[in-house]
Amino acid sequence: MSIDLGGLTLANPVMVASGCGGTGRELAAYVDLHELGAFVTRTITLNPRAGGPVPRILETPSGLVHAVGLQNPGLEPFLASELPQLVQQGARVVVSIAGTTLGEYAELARRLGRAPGVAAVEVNLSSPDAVASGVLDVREPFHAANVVAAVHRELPRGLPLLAKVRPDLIRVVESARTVLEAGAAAVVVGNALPAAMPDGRPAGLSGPAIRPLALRCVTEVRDALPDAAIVGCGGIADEADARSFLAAGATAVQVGTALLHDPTTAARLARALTTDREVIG
Amino acid sequence: MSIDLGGLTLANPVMVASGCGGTGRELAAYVDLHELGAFVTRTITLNPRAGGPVPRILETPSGLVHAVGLQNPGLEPFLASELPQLVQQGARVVVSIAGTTLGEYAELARRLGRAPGVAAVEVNLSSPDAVASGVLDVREPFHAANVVAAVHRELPRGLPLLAKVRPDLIRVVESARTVLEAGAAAVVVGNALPAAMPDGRPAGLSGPAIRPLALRCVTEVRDALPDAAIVGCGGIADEADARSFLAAGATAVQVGTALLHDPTTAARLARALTTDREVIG
Amino acid sequence: MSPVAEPTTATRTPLHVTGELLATKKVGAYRHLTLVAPGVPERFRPGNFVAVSIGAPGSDTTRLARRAFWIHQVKPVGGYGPTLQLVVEPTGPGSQWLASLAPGARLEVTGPLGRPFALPKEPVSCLLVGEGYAAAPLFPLAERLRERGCAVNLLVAGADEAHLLSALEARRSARAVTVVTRDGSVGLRGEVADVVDDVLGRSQAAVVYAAGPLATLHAVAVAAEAHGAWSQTAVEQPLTCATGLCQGCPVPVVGEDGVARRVRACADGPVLRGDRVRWAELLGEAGEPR
Amino acid sequence: MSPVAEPTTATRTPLHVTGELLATKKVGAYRHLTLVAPGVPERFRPGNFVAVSIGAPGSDTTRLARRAFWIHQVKPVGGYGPTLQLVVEPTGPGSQWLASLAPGARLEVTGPLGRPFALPKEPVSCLLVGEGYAAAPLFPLAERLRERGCAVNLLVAGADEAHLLSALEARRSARAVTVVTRDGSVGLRGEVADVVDDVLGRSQAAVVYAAGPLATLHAVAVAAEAHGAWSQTAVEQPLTCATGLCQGCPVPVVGEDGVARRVRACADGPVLRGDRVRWAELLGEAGEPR
Ligand SMILES: Cc1cc2nc3c(=O)[nH]c(=O)nc-3n(C[C@H](O)[C@H](O)[C@H](O)COP(=O)(O)OP(=O)(O)OC[C@H]3O[C@@H](n4cnc5c(N)ncnc54)[C@H](O)[C@@H]3O)c2cc1C
Ligand SMILES: Cc1cc2nc3c(=O)[nH]c(=O)nc-3n(C[C@H](O)[C@H](O)[C@H](O)COP(=O)(O)OP(=O)(O)OC[C@H]3O[C@@H](n4cnc5c(N)ncnc54)[C@H](O)[C@@H]3O)c2cc1C
Ligand SMILES: Cc1cc2nc3c(=O)[nH]c(=O)nc-3n(C[C@H](O)[C@H](O)[C@H](O)COP(=O)(O)O)c2cc1C
Ligand SMILES: Cc1cc2nc3c(=O)[nH]c(=O)nc-3n(C[C@H](O)[C@H](O)[C@H](O)COP(=O)(O)O)c2cc1C
Ligand code: FES
Ligand code: FES
Repeated sequence: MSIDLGGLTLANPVMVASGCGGTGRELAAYVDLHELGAFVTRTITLNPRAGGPVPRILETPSGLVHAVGLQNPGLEPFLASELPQLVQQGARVVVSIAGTTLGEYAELARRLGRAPGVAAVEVNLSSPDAVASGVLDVREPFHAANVVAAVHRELPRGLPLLAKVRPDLIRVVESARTVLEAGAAAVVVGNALPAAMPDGRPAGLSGPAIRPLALRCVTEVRDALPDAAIVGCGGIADEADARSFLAAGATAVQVGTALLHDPTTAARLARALTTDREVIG
Repeated sequence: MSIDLGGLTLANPVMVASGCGGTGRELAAYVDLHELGAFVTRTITLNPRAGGPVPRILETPSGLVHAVGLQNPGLEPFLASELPQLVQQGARVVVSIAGTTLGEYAELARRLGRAPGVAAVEVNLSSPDAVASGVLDVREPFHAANVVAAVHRELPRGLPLLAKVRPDLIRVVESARTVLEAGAAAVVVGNALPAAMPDGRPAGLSGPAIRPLALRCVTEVRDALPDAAIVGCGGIADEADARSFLAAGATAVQVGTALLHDPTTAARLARALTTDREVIG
Repeated sequence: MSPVAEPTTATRTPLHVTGELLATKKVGAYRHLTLVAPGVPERFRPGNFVAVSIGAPGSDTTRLARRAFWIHQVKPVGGYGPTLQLVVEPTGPGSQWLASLAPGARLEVTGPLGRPFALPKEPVSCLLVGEGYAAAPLFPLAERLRERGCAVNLLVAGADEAHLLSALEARRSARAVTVVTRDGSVGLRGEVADVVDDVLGRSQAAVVYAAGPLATLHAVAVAAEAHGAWSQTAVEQPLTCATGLCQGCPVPVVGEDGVARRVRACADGPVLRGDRVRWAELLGEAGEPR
Repeated sequence: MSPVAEPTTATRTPLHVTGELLATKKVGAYRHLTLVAPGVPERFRPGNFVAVSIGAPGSDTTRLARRAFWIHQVKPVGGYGPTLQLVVEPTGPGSQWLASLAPGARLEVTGPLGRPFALPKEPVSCLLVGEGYAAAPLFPLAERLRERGCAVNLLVAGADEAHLLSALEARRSARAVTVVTRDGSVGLRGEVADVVDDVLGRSQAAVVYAAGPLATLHAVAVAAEAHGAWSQTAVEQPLTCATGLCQGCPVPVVGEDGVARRVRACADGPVLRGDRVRWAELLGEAGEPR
């Protein structure tokens, strides 16, 4: 009755996407975190990041354009307070990470590998460029694979690595293949897509607007890599959306923007898909 | 008071996007075609194409996913009845073309070059793959440039060539640069993006959903190629949208999906932008 | 020679207007809407439809495709001039939204759209077959036919009583009315396909008009062929633009020239000669995405 | 030592519910909405707000960001229990939609959200400064303060009479009420910044509470500092999620530890100590996208 994601076991196929679940404290008002397949943290970097200028997020038709800039407290404060709190709530915690150098990735992996309660690490290889400025440029699949290899080397055996690649049709299959070869247990297909705010500022586009694009990418990766564990992400807002990704070959899904609009979304989807035999296995 | 698009003179910067204006007869009920900057025909191929199976078009949040499959009567019937009718209505006619071989592109160019009333030719280099199956694969900028060169060679001097490239951030600058070098007078940045219908079938995504993605591409092309004549296309539905593309560096815009929702859109935009000095020049 | 005169559409260009909902009434499973849509009723001919935008005028709308509705009647309402009557079956989100609107609501409406029913050149006997909400366009057609001296026979069908458009008003125009429901709650029990042959034989109709699901239209076209009658079938396909712009609504037909091609349901149809439609292909295509 | 007790939020978790609009009334430039939102009123403390979804529940919505509104009052309505009163200024598409709804409309509501105003530990004199719709949360605060034996002084501002929340009801709770309008149509002519120093001096307030545009809050914080008073400013930033999930609403502050950081307007605010906010940066950022 449970989902196997390349070694990561989930009670159901619904995960909170990185950067859309706050610290976990806020969401707890609307859902018991242990009801979710997994909770992916916002992307954590070694040093704190203050994030970008405002306005950081604007509405666009059926989507959001955003340039939050990976605001996060840095690894130490995360380990000291955010992680224990998530663990205490019974969340299956997947820690999303990004670094400015390969060395930083390795260090993040080393220290998270020792932290109690981390169920998996998700390497964020797909922030829309210029939004996550300063972070290592991994747009080339080759560079992405290097990062995955560096992280994989440092993680203890049995701690699965998820690689989150950009839902960009031209490169998504190559990206997925190389990161899986480099040691990723599963590939998360989906992130905000490089876009612009109405005033031309670079930003990422997420939400239901991009769903058909993300779904296509999942389809392509599934076709090319029949054995890969795939997590679909992009614009999922209701049960039918989630099912279309599962039908296209995703083993699990992540929900991001929809949570910002309705914080009960993840709970509803998790409940709808938990006792669902057809999507399991 | 008029727009110069690499030699193509327009009364205003609003064009009907390919495949969204019917034969021109239908739109005439809602707008005098000569009020528009230009009318781009659906993509014409040498031989007739029956188009794809139904459902061809489905709604998605703030967008449409479609796989019409470039249905068109072929060049002969087009020249015999559609073109004269458009010319008679006073439309500034831009004929969109696609071919299955370089030779077909050349022949299309040769024959359109002699046809009275053709104001420009738009080479469709950006149909979402698998939607325009059978058409020459021009996803590589190098191949796209070959097509443009072949068409350019055959067109009479003074008949401008617009190259329509895919608003795919990774390649759009390279695509734009190479097609301009190969003889394009202007580059149209925008087309439906490769996507999937809910059942997984390949399709193109268009409409307001993709606007922030198209806008970003226009921004990038403008930054990289300050002197290029750029036509922005993707999700434009109202005056503010059109202005954001003009502000980002587009010289003109094309309107597609919005016309399917409200056939008076092009007329309204053309009127709003016709006597507008700030966007001109 | 065809006994019907193909309508010309040249002078009847459609309009895109902001309309207003005047009244809304639940009748069985349907909502009857009365709509002010300036200029549209004046141009109406039976078999035309209107396309409605989902969402209030001026609001961003997440649903870009239009929704088509048969024009059921054109009625003058004091102080407003002629108004449109539509019959809406609330099924999906678009029609539910429309059915939930209160009087005074504003709507973007385009119409009249589509090629209407072709009328007989001579005063012949006609059979009109309508199923569910799609019977709506047949009532004004019946009146028009009667005005021309045609004998009008009506076959009205529906799943049950709630899905049956009332033939009451039509009785004035009709010589004979047959009612058939799937559950037998009113009239005969069964489908149009079960009874059309019989009804057609009795009516001696030279022309059969039909509106309803594709399978029903097909059955009517086949029966007409068997009886040597002409058929005019109103073919519904999911419409995106409804105005002929997008090519999203192909109907496989055989042209006058004998060549197989695809025409647009919205602009070249919706009313098509039953003997020209390639039904097998259409039914296969509509049932299966591929 | 701070004279105010920072509220704990631990036991007051917000709810996400489908609410119903009970009544709607135009008052000057605003719409006052009465909302049934089961469970939300019971958890309310002055300074809390609710987040509303734009679009009917269950409908796809093209507008994904939430819209925040101060809880103006909690009032029992016969048969419904406690209800929420909101004051909506119709400006953009979201607030216009909300203002146009008819009683009976259903709405997705999340609340109560945000850290409320901190209340004084002792019965001290307080000044409450509110501008435009943002004066809304000060009225229930005034009542709460009076219950605690605090002397309440009110400074209510607006562009003109239409944009002035009526101080009538508040007069019961208040010792002194000052009104200022930009056009001088009621009370003094001018801005909060012009008069706050004076009013503060006269009121001898130990704590100043303020809600309004950033520039007003800044002026109040500066005046409080000058008078040695504590200030509690209700900082509005465009909110996307309003629930603390997205980090779209950063407010630059100096923490208790003296370290500069950014907190979330929605979850760590909206009420923040005026002396902790880095106003220059906030005003620069809010005014200029970059
Ligand atoms: C010419 C014409 C006239 C019509 N007249 C009426 C009328 O008088 N009264 C009435 O209630 N309805 C009528 N319809 C159907 C109507 O246009 C809508 O399709 C229907 O109301 C469902 O729309 P929705 O938004 O509620 O559901 P949606 O969720 O948008 O549609 C539900 C599903 O049905 C599919 N669909 C949409 N339209 C059609 C169609 N025409 N045929 C087959 N599948 C479709 C969609 O692709 C979707 O998957 C007519 C359709 C056409 C083409
Ligand atoms: C804590 C809080 C309480 C509020 N209480 C009230 C209230 O009681 N009554 C009331 O009428 N309004 C209130 N607002 C403002 C309200 O949430 C909406 O921003 C406002 O109604 C405009 O939304 P709209 O959808 O109409 O316009 P939109 O078109 O969505 O917004 C117009 C523009 O304003 C910007 N914007 C949105 N919210 C803000 C903001 N808070 N500050 C600055 N710019 C913004 C948007 O980015 C957009 O560009 C409050 C806001 C906050 C943060
Ligand atoms: C406000 C916001 C912040 C985000 N921050 C992160 C992040 O820190 N790391 C990351 O990998 N993805 C981040 N994302 C991307 C989401 O995790 C998700 O992949 C993307 O938004 C597409 O899914 P959706 O359409 O369901 O939101 C963020 C998205 C949003 C809207
Ligand atoms: C139904 C439909 C058919 C289209 N057919 C063509 C076509 O034949 N040739 C082409 O170059 N683009 C075609 N397009 C793409 C549009 O011209 C336009 O580039 C794209 O839809 C993005 O703009 P929009 O969001 O304004 O529609 C088509 C788009 C739609 C929606
Ligand atoms: S629906 Fe667009 S052409 Fe018929
Ligand atoms: S608006 Fe999302 S964190 Fe404040």
